[in-house]
Amino acid sequence: MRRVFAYPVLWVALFGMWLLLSRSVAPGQLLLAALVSTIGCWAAVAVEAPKSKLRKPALVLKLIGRVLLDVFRSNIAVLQLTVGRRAPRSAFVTIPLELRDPNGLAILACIITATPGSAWINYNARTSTVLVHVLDTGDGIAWGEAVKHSYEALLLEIFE
Amino acid sequence: MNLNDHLVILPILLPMLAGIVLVIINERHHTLKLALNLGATALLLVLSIVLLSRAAGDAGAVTATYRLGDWPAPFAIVLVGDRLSAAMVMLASVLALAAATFSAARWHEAGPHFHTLFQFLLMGLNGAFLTGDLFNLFVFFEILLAASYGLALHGSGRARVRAGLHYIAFNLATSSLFLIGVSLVYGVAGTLNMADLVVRMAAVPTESRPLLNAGLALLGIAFLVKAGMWPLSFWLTTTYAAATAPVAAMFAIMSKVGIYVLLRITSLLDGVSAGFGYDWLFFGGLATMAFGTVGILSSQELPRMAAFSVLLSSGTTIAMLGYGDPDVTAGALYYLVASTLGLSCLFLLAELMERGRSAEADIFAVTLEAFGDDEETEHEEEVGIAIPATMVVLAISFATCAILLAGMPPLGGFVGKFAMLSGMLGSVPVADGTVPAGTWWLMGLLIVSGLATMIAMLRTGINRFWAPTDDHVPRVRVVEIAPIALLLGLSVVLALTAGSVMSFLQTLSDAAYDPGSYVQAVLGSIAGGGQ
Amino acid sequence: MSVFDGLPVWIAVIVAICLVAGAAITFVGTVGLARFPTFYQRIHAPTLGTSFGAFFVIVGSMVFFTALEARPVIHEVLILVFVLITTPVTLMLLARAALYRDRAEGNDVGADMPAAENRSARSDVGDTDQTGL
Amino acid sequence: MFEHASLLFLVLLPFLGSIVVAFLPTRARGIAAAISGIVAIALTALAVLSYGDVAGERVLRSELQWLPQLGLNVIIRMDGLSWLFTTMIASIGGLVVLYARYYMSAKDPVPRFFALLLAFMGAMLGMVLSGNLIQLVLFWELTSIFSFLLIGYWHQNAAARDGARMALVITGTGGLALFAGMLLLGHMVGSFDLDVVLASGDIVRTHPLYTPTLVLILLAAFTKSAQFPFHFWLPRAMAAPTPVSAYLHSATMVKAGVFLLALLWPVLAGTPIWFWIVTYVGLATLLLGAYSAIFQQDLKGVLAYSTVSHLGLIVTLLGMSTPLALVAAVFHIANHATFKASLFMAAGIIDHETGTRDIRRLGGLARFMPATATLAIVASAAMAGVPLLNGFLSKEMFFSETALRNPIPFVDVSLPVVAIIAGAFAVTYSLRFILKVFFGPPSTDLDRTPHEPPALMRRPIEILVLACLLVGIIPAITIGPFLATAVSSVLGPDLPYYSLAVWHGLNMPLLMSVVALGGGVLLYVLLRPYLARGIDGPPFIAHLAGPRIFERLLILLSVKWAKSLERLLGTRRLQPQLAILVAVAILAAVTPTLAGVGPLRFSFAGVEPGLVLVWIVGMACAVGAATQAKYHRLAALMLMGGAGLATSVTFVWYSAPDLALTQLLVEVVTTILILLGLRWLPKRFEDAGIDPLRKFSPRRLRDLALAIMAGAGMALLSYAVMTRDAPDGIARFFLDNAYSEGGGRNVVNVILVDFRGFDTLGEITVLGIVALTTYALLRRFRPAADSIPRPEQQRIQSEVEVERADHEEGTILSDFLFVPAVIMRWLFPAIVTLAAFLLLRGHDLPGGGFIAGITMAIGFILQYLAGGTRWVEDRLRILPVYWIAAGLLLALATGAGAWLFGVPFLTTYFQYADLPVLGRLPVASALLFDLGVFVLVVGATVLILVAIAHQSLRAASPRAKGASGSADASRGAS
Amino acid sequence: MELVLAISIGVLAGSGIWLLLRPRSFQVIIGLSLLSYAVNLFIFSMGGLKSDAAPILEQGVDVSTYADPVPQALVLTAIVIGFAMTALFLVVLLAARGLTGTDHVDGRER
Amino acid sequence: MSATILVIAILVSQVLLGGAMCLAGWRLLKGPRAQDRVLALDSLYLSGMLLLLTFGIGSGQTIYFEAALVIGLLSFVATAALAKFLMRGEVIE
Ligand code: NA
Ligand code: NA
Repeated sequence: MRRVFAYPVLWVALFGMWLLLSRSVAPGQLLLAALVSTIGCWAAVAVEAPKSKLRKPALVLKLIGRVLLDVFRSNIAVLQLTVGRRAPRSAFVTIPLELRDPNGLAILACIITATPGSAWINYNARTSTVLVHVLDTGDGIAWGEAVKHSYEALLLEIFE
Repeated sequence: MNLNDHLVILPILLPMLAGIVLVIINERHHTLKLALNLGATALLLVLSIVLLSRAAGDAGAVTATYRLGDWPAPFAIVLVGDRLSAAMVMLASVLALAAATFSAARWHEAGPHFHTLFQFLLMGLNGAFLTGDLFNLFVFFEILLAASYGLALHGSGRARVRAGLHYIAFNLATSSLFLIGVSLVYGVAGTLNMADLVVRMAAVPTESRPLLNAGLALLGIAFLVKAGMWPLSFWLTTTYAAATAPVAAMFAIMSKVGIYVLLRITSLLDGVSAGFGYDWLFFGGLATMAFGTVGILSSQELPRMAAFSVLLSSGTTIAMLGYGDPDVTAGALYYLVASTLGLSCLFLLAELMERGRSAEADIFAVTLEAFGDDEETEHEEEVGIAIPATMVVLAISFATCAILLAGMPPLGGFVGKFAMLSGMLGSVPVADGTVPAGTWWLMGLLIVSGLATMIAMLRTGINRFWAPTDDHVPRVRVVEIAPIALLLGLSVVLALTAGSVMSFLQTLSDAAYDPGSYVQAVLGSIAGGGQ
Repeated sequence: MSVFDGLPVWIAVIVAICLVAGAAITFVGTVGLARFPTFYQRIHAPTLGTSFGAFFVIVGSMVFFTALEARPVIHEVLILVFVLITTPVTLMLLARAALYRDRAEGNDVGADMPAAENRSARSDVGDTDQTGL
Repeated sequence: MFEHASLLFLVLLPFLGSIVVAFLPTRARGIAAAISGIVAIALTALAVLSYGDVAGERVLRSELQWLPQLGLNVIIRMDGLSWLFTTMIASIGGLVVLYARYYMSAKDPVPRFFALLLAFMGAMLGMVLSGNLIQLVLFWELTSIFSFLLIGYWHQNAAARDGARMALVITGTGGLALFAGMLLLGHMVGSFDLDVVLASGDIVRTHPLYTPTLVLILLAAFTKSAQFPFHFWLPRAMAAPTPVSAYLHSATMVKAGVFLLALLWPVLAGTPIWFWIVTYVGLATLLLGAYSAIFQQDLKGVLAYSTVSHLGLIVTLLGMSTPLALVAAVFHIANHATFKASLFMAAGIIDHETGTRDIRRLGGLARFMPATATLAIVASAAMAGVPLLNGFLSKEMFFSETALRNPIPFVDVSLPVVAIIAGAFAVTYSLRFILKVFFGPPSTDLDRTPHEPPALMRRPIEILVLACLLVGIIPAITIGPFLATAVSSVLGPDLPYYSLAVWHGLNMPLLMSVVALGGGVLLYVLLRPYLARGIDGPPFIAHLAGPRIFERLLILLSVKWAKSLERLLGTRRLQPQLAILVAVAILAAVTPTLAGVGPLRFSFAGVEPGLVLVWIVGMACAVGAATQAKYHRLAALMLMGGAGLATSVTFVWYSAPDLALTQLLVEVVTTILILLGLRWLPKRFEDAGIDPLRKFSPRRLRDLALAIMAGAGMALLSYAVMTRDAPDGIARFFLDNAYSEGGGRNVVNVILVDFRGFDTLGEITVLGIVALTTYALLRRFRPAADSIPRPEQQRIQSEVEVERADHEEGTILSDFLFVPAVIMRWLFPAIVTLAAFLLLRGHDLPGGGFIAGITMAIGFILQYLAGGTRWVEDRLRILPVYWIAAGLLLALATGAGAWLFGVPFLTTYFQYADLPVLGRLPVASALLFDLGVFVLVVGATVLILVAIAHQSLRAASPRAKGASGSADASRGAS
Repeated sequence: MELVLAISIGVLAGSGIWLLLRPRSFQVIIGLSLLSYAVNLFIFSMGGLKSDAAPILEQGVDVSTYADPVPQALVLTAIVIGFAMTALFLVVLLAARGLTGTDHVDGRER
Repeated sequence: MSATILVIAILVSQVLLGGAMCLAGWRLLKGPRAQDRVLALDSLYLSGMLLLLTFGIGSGQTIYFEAALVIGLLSFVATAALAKFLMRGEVIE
């Protein structure tokens, strides 16, 4: 049982997912949701989903806000690039990272890739560097610095 | 409600259950699996005998129906156990018992899940025989095909896999035709139930009739592919010839499923279809007979010859269905039963006969190589204690088979041909000398094909049994001879009791072409369940 | 169309804007997919759709159904979450694979090093695939 | 009663005897012969005893029901003619048995010989005693079969095998023709009963089917009785042991044909066509046989051709259609049997004693075996038609018939002339036979000194020769009454006047006999120099050797033409087969719709621009896939996915959310599946130098045409159905009852798990079967040599790993998957949750067991993708085979559970349950069924995918042929 | 819209059949898949096209307005069986490729 | 009024998304390289999913949601498998 409750956040997430899916908070559905979430957690145990300790969960909201803002900005930038005449100046950028937590890295990868204009290409575990492709370096952002400051720091705070 | 009320569905569920149980048992327990397979097949035979005797027993209501899910027909699926389907189920279980017994000597160990696939094949066959619903028929066709794919590939090896590829590709394409046909029928007539189709077909507006006919024609193609009609049958010979003996022996009935369905549908719709498709069946059957004849003559290897004999048997029966005449059909059914027993037997015999031969020894070596280094076939055990006078037994069996298939007297092939021919002639007024040209062709082909079979079998028989060679006497086990003896014995019994068998088949055929009782039984009472 | 008539106009306007905006952003994203000259540039284009394209359409949907059924209908958010989680996986795997393929074909696009992309870009354009698959 | 029993016994006894003898030990020559002899004696006695019953035109009948509804009953029927034959068959049979006892070597498996002989005797008796046309055919063919086995008795001899085969092919063919002929005859008469048929001659002869019937029956009679041009099998059959020749090829089997002609004489004879065919075929045979006999070097060859010739004589007589000719024919049948059987036996003795049958090597044997010589000389004289012997009498009758004036000049001349010439030839070959074998200088190169055979071996010859003499000298007493009985059974009460006497005065026939005798002697003298040269075979026509022509024809027809026809009419290649299938399907769909499919209303009403755009993509993808699949498989695979997506969107658009879900999920799994397979396919590069014209090869054009026609056809059919009013079909019932009776709002799902749950049960069975089959097949999987090495990418990446200091084995892969794997693992619980949701809601909303099962399976596959096979199977025990069994069992058990409530299989149980906290909940057994579906689908899908995936492990393992691989797939574990 | 769907069915079927008649086993498997899309849509079309009428019952709605559920159920079965058969065919083509060394459907290069 | 606005908006967005699918389809056909096609397929799925959502709004029913959800959650499995195949020549090692 302990193993099953090793993933409390996951349990809550799955519980929410079930309720969203079933579009109901009837008692029966709550019970089912609990049951299914437990099974889901057991599945996570089976595939050894990496565990992390959330030190400062509150910071997650801050992270989300920052991501939304960034995504919004990059959307506009990329839209302009797409319809505009200017040829983008793309580049591969290698960024050294201090973040080691797999989940933190996964979140970082998702953020970078989900943000239009940048894509996480590969993580080198030996050198702890990540290769990022940047669509346009024209706006002068030093990509490595940006990532380190805006996300990695936050994630380090949250996870380690 | 007791088990008796569920009799009609048991021939489907029993093999299914046996198949499932066999999945669970580990491959290491060969003997247990074999015993289960044999037991289930024997039980099926008993069931089919009960089913047949009940169908034969009720003089008036020959049609037992089973409404699945207790839903009224024609909306849900209904099973129909009348004489025709009961007879086919019994034929299938007889062949199955023989094939399963034969496999006990060696073949059942040639790969995993043989017994499971075998039982599922029976499930598919019986389902196809018993169902009264077109789409359900598709499903059972797919079950029997899926199992047959597995069985055709059983034992693996280059020839089988290559043939299997063709077999599967061709039949997958055919399944598409089946689906198109069924859906067209549904789209135009609004039903899937065969009995209901009889009723609704009359109500289909004239302008939609061509579409319905197109659907039926496409369905027909799908069945004719299974039946092996030329030119849709080239896959059949390769596949059947490449299959292992017990599997090929089972396949002998597979082509008959197509014929059964054709008969079922043409006879049901006889009254409302205005003879649609009969000419195609007739000429297709003739062409198939011709091709089968040519193929039998040109075959070198016995299994291939046996496969062409399947075509011949199918072609003959298909052509007879083109008459749409109960008397001819009764004869054709007799011939179908007799020739199926013979074909099945020939496939089994072919393996035993080729066994002692050096050429086959090579092939077998290849097969062994293909078996590879897997643990379960590692021990190439002694095939068995050679029974004395093996060759004599084989020769007598082979001769009996040859006589049966060539339609030479006194066995069932002869009786069947006689029954068909006299049925054909019976439809011509005696005083009138104008026998239709098609009938002449058919008579001629019947005789020529019999001759060709005789010549080819003679060639083979003389080669195998008379010509002095350095081939050693094959080691044959009793479990391999027993099923052959069973099948041949049955064919002898069939010939001896031709009178009662024919009168049974005659009433069966008459009933088939008078679908009233069928439709009444399926659609008549809304009360669900059993009878 | 009776279902729509009960909705307040302002809701309809919000929904309409969301839908058209989301669709337009997605469309522009695929324009980029079609237009950008190199593969590595093209991988950025679909993210427009997976980010704000999807976001707007899903928000539009949530607003619409919430108004329609007069209760919170937010299950569509699951789609957004999953799209945001899964899209990067494909893109990462794909970009990395492309890098290796370029490398293997002698376009030294930096295995682990940022390198002049132009060279790979050249090889990208007009190069038909000859993988033998 | 005795009558019935004895008739039945006549037919059954030989078969019973045969079975008994067959089971005797191989060396039991004496016992076998004794039993056979007893059988023959018993039969003869029975026959003799029945004479009283058949004399005076009485007919004995015994009937057994066999196939009464088709007029096929076993009728044993004996009249005068069949009595004569029965007696002949039984008595000569007895003599042959006695003879064979001494003839056969102790080394031969003699019981088999006697068993076959007795069986043949039974078949022969069955034939002559048949009272039913079809029964006659049956025994007729049996005689062919047993004669085949007897001729091939010494099967180690190529000549015996060939002779046997030729005999069976020709007589068997005749038998099949007889079958057809008898069917037609029975059809004309309306009965197969011989007595009815015999009484219906007038109907038959005037029936339009008379000619084909006659031709078919004659074909049978001519083949069996070795008539030209089918005569050549008989000399070839001489490879049989001599007792067989003596019995089958002189006395019995070859007489079957003439028996048939005599039997059906009242029905068929008398028409011009009968006259012309039968008479002249007989005449040709008579002449040809006699001519050929002169030049044979084999003793038995002479006798065989002589037999052919005598059979020709009998057939000629039957053809003439006069009552007297019939009498002569029947008389000659009996006479020929006696003298020819004895001659064969004599030849056998010579062969036995000298070790050769070659006339060139024989001579002066009268000195060594005077008794045998005497017997042979007498018999030969009978054969030649020397007075005071039986042969003379019947030949005389023949001459007198041919000498009758005929209004047709050709007939008037040809009959007597040919008769005399053939008579002369008979004298020549008889003379040559006697003089060459028994007189002249004794042969020197024989293996041993010949001497008389055992007395008992000679006894049968003596008896037969005695019969020749007795009949020849006092015919009226010895054969007269029996002949009358036989003939009257054919001709009825009004027998023509004929006199059986040796001397009829000086008349035309006598003159003809004298001319024939004299001419024969003269011819022999003239031919001596030629004959002395020892050339085998007749001059002028030797190159027309029947056997060779037959063999060539047989090979040509049955092998060469058959082979090329098979190649022409069939194919073993897949593409033509599929092309034919498509063409036939087009034909099948087009032919009925030529009548028109009603009004097609073309309209663009209701066009949805979004969906149109989707289908522009979809169609482009489909065509793209079609063009790319050869050289760009991945592209084709993805394009196929595009087409699939368009299909799914359409399903959504037109109200089929379940279909869309299923299609999408299956799409994903199929893509992965095919990707797994791509690993094992050979690389294929587009050849830049390919001839552009090949793109327009006729085959491609044909395929293109077929594809376009088929596509257009399907489009038209679907359009035609879509644009007309839907029939008032069964759908309404489901919509009406799904909720109230089935307890579900999702009608499609209720149909699947309830109304048509049986389909679903079958469908999951298919899935299970396929999974097991793939598993079984992949256990034997051997990758092609060129696909055994690891993929190129992996090799290059490994090289890099080896080269670079910061890398070690697997680094690139682990880096590649580092982040994706984390995400894929976290997604697993989410997918499990989604699967559970789709399963549980299926009855009311889109979803259900299949959809949930595939979802779950994708979840599993994702883990394999992320972690690799080993990693997953170290952590998850999936056991897909057991999932399959469990799923099927659950579905089956749910269905059968209905039996407990006394309702049919798959009747669902449905009720709302009121539970304390949870409120009112639907409880449907259909859900349990759906759970079975779910479990099976997970098991089957995972098994299929994993079984393929395991092949990589097998290939990668050091022993490339290792079988460990997919064996784990079923265990899915450890 | 019926016309567009009919044309689409035709194009899918035509492409599928074209591939079905090609010599490489991979072409055949893609062809069979395309053909099965066409067939599924064909079956589906037999019930007629109704938008916004998914046969998921709601109270107070006239049942005659729903789309015909029967073809949908048939298509579902057909999809499942089609999937199974695709899998089987794939495995057999792999086995044939392994045993014969070629991916030609006849097991030998022409 | 609401109806008009929505109908037009839905139509416009459907055309836009259909257009997006066409563009993605064009890339899918043209390539030139396998990775381009995978990318295009991913885009195609996404646009298709959004199209389904707009259709769902048009129908006023939530029953089409699952189809979109399944694309959102599971379609990536196919594209990820394709990507891995490109990288390693094998989907499952
Ligand atoms: Na991005
Ligand atoms: Na995605």
